[in-house]
Amino acid sequence: MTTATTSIQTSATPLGRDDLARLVAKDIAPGSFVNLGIGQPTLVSNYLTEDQDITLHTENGMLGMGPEATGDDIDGDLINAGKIPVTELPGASYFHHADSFAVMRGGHLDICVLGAFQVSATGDLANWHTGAPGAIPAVGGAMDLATGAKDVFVMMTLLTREGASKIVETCTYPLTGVGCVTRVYTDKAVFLTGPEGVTVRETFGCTLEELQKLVPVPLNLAA
Amino acid sequence: MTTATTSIQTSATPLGRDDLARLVAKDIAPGSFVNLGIGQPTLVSNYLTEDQDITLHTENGMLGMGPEATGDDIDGDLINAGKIPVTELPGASYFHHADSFAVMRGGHLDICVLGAFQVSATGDLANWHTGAPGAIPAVGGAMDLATGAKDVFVMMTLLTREGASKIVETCTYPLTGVGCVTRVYTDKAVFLTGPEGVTVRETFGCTLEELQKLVPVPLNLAA
Amino acid sequence: MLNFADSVQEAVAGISDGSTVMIGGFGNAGQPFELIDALLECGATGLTVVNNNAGQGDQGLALLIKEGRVKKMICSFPRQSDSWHFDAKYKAGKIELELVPQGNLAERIRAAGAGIGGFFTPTGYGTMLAEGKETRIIDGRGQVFETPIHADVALIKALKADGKGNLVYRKTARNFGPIMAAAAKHTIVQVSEVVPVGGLDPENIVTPGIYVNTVVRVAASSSAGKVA
Amino acid sequence: MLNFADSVQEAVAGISDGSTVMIGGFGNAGQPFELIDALLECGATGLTVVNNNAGQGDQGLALLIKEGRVKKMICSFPRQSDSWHFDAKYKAGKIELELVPQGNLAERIRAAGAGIGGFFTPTGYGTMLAEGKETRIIDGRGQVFETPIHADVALIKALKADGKGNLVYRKTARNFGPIMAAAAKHTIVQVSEVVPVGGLDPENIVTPGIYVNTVVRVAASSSAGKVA
Repeated sequence: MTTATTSIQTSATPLGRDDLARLVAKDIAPGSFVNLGIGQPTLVSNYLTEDQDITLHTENGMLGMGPEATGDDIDGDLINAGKIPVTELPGASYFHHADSFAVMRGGHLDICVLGAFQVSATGDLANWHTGAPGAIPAVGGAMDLATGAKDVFVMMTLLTREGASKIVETCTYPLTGVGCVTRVYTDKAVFLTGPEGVTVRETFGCTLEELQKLVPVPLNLAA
Repeated sequence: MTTATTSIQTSATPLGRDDLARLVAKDIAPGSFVNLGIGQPTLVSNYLTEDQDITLHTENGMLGMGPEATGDDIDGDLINAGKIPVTELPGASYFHHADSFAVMRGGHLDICVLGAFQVSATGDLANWHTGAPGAIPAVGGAMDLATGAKDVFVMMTLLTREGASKIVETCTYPLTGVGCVTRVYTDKAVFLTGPEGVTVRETFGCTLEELQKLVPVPLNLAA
Repeated sequence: MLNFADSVQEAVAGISDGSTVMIGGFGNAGQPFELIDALLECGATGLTVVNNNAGQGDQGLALLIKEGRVKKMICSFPRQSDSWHFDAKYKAGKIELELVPQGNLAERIRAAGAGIGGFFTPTGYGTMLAEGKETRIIDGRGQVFETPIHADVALIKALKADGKGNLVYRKTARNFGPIMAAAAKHTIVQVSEVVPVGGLDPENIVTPGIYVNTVVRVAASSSAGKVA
Repeated sequence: MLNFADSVQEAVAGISDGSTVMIGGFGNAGQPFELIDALLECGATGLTVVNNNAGQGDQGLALLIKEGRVKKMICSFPRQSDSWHFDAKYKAGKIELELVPQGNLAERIRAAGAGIGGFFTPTGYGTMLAEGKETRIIDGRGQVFETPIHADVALIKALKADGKGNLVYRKTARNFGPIMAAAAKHTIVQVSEVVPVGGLDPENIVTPGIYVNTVVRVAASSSAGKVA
């Protein structure tokens, strides 16, 4: 087990946000159709290569979204789900909101990448609402993405600022979706989640034993 | 009552198919969106005037359908629901089948005109299947039209070849829709149907009394 | 019957108190600012508004909310960095909120236009947004029953209309326009340009004129290109 | 992954016995004749076919039925003046028929592509086509519960594809193509022309390439313009 633990370590230090984004980008199969959530997941687009031929979907009605627009390319009619001006790549297409959500809800997206507050051992996702009294709830397309994409990747730091694991036995925050997350990319490790619980694919700057001390659910080792 | 009966008579003889089509056309309000069923209802298009500015819908994916195509205008990609080549009028639009049926099913068509085997006193329609043993059933868009249009007009002869009334207390043929027909145009009279039963709007070549003898449901007289 | 209004004021004049009003747009893209301003001006109140958001900054829908004209918001994402007018009303208990996952919002609007009585969807299953709703397991997946959202009026923005009310849109400003046009009893559209009948290619029309009741031209410069 | 096949034979080679195959077209418009001929040639049998009709004359789907490859038809209008091959099989009890009102057929196909688990519709309520189905009264109207129709494969015809598999159609030949492309696991499209990426206006694309798996060019003259 100790040997195996060492063998899955791919980095001597925890990964920064950009390194993590680079790793997620590398893991996306060529030709995939992908939706990148608002915030940290958006960084992934910086590391997708032309060879990968990835098509980005934005839920406000477009496939073939290009990079963020700058200068004269800024067009108020061409924005992403985060309401940031973007560009159009050759081969793009526009459609209305019901058609756009059908792309997600119908199971046509290969991958969506989302941020999270918590992910449970069986892949439940909590990423839309703290549930705090007085907080104004806002869900957007999070539940549709979580439920609709073939694979749901989460990107987050493993620990909260207070040092608590965001991978949990059962989510204490309100759920976004049940059993939907297939993979969790964190600064300290990549986890696979599903009905059989949590499997560690690789660790960054820690051993499996050290990781297990941080995470309150049993960790399996990837075969 | 006799006086009233006489007063609603608008023609000394029963109406032929073309006269009936002309009458239906005249009753369609300007600016209406209309679907004309296969067969006799198609004749109505011959009598719509340019002033009426009627937009015809065909359920295989078009608004703004023009007259039947002839000669060089025949195009295999431009047909109506009866699979007959038609033409396109300025301002036409094309859409896929789900969008096309949403036009009907969503209640956006002002009028559809259909043929019928039978119409019940409360507007039930039977027009798709004789129910005869061994008959191959085929429904097409009849049920969607019957259920979706704001007004469903039926065009038919009042009597079968055997002399039986097609306006009946209860349909004996399999139903197309329940309580959907609002108006029935026949060679002998125009009837209004609905929850309150059958009202005669006008008669052709017969008195209300003569008509009542042919039709096995109580006939009211239009106010 | 289709009508071409001479002004946004004329276009919205028939909107009455207590109406359910759908407003197109996602962020500022496709937001019919001039129609919303006219709605504010016309004084209609007690409105239920359907929009993806709940107003941003000090313009459009945010002002309608500020002025107390909106009784209820049906939306997916009310909380934004600049949604202060909604935030204040909500915290004061002066506005009702029906929070709907964005895909359910779109599909429920589409269902209204397409005559669907209700549908089952996996979105939201097992979450607090499905509480109190009918659920069933279909093909092994938990699903929630959702109902259509109908409206009295839709205010939307398109790029061009032809003389028959057929519409085309521009880029991601298309968003909710086509489905709201079909879901409302009366659809009012502001466009940058009106072209003659025959001026739009029948293959490329996004919203057929059957869904459009009132068209009003608004000079493009006044609203296109606004970025939040 | 999108693939461009060199022949219709190559395009359909992966279709296996027992598949559910959607075939586009309404009458002859939009009917992918060459793909159907290749399906006949490839020998796949025990098929469930979804099409509006059940074959006409001695071509296309009618031949598949004649050759006994079709176990079941899901369609709205099987009986036509020239549907003799279907008629014969049906009367001999050699083909199963699921008769679906055309709008329910379209909406059920659309539901499959859009991830809807089922929906209520007034169409068919109170008729023999609703027998055995769940019903409920919604807003005072009787409605029937209908379920999505998924398929393993869709064979459709479009006018043009670009290098990303984006499609545009021609006139009423569009019909079932866009919704079938979204409802099938694997969509095979015959087009008259393939244009480079960027050769189609993003505003006018009807079927985005995400719904397309295999594109094959078939010279237009061989099928366009056929009239029943």
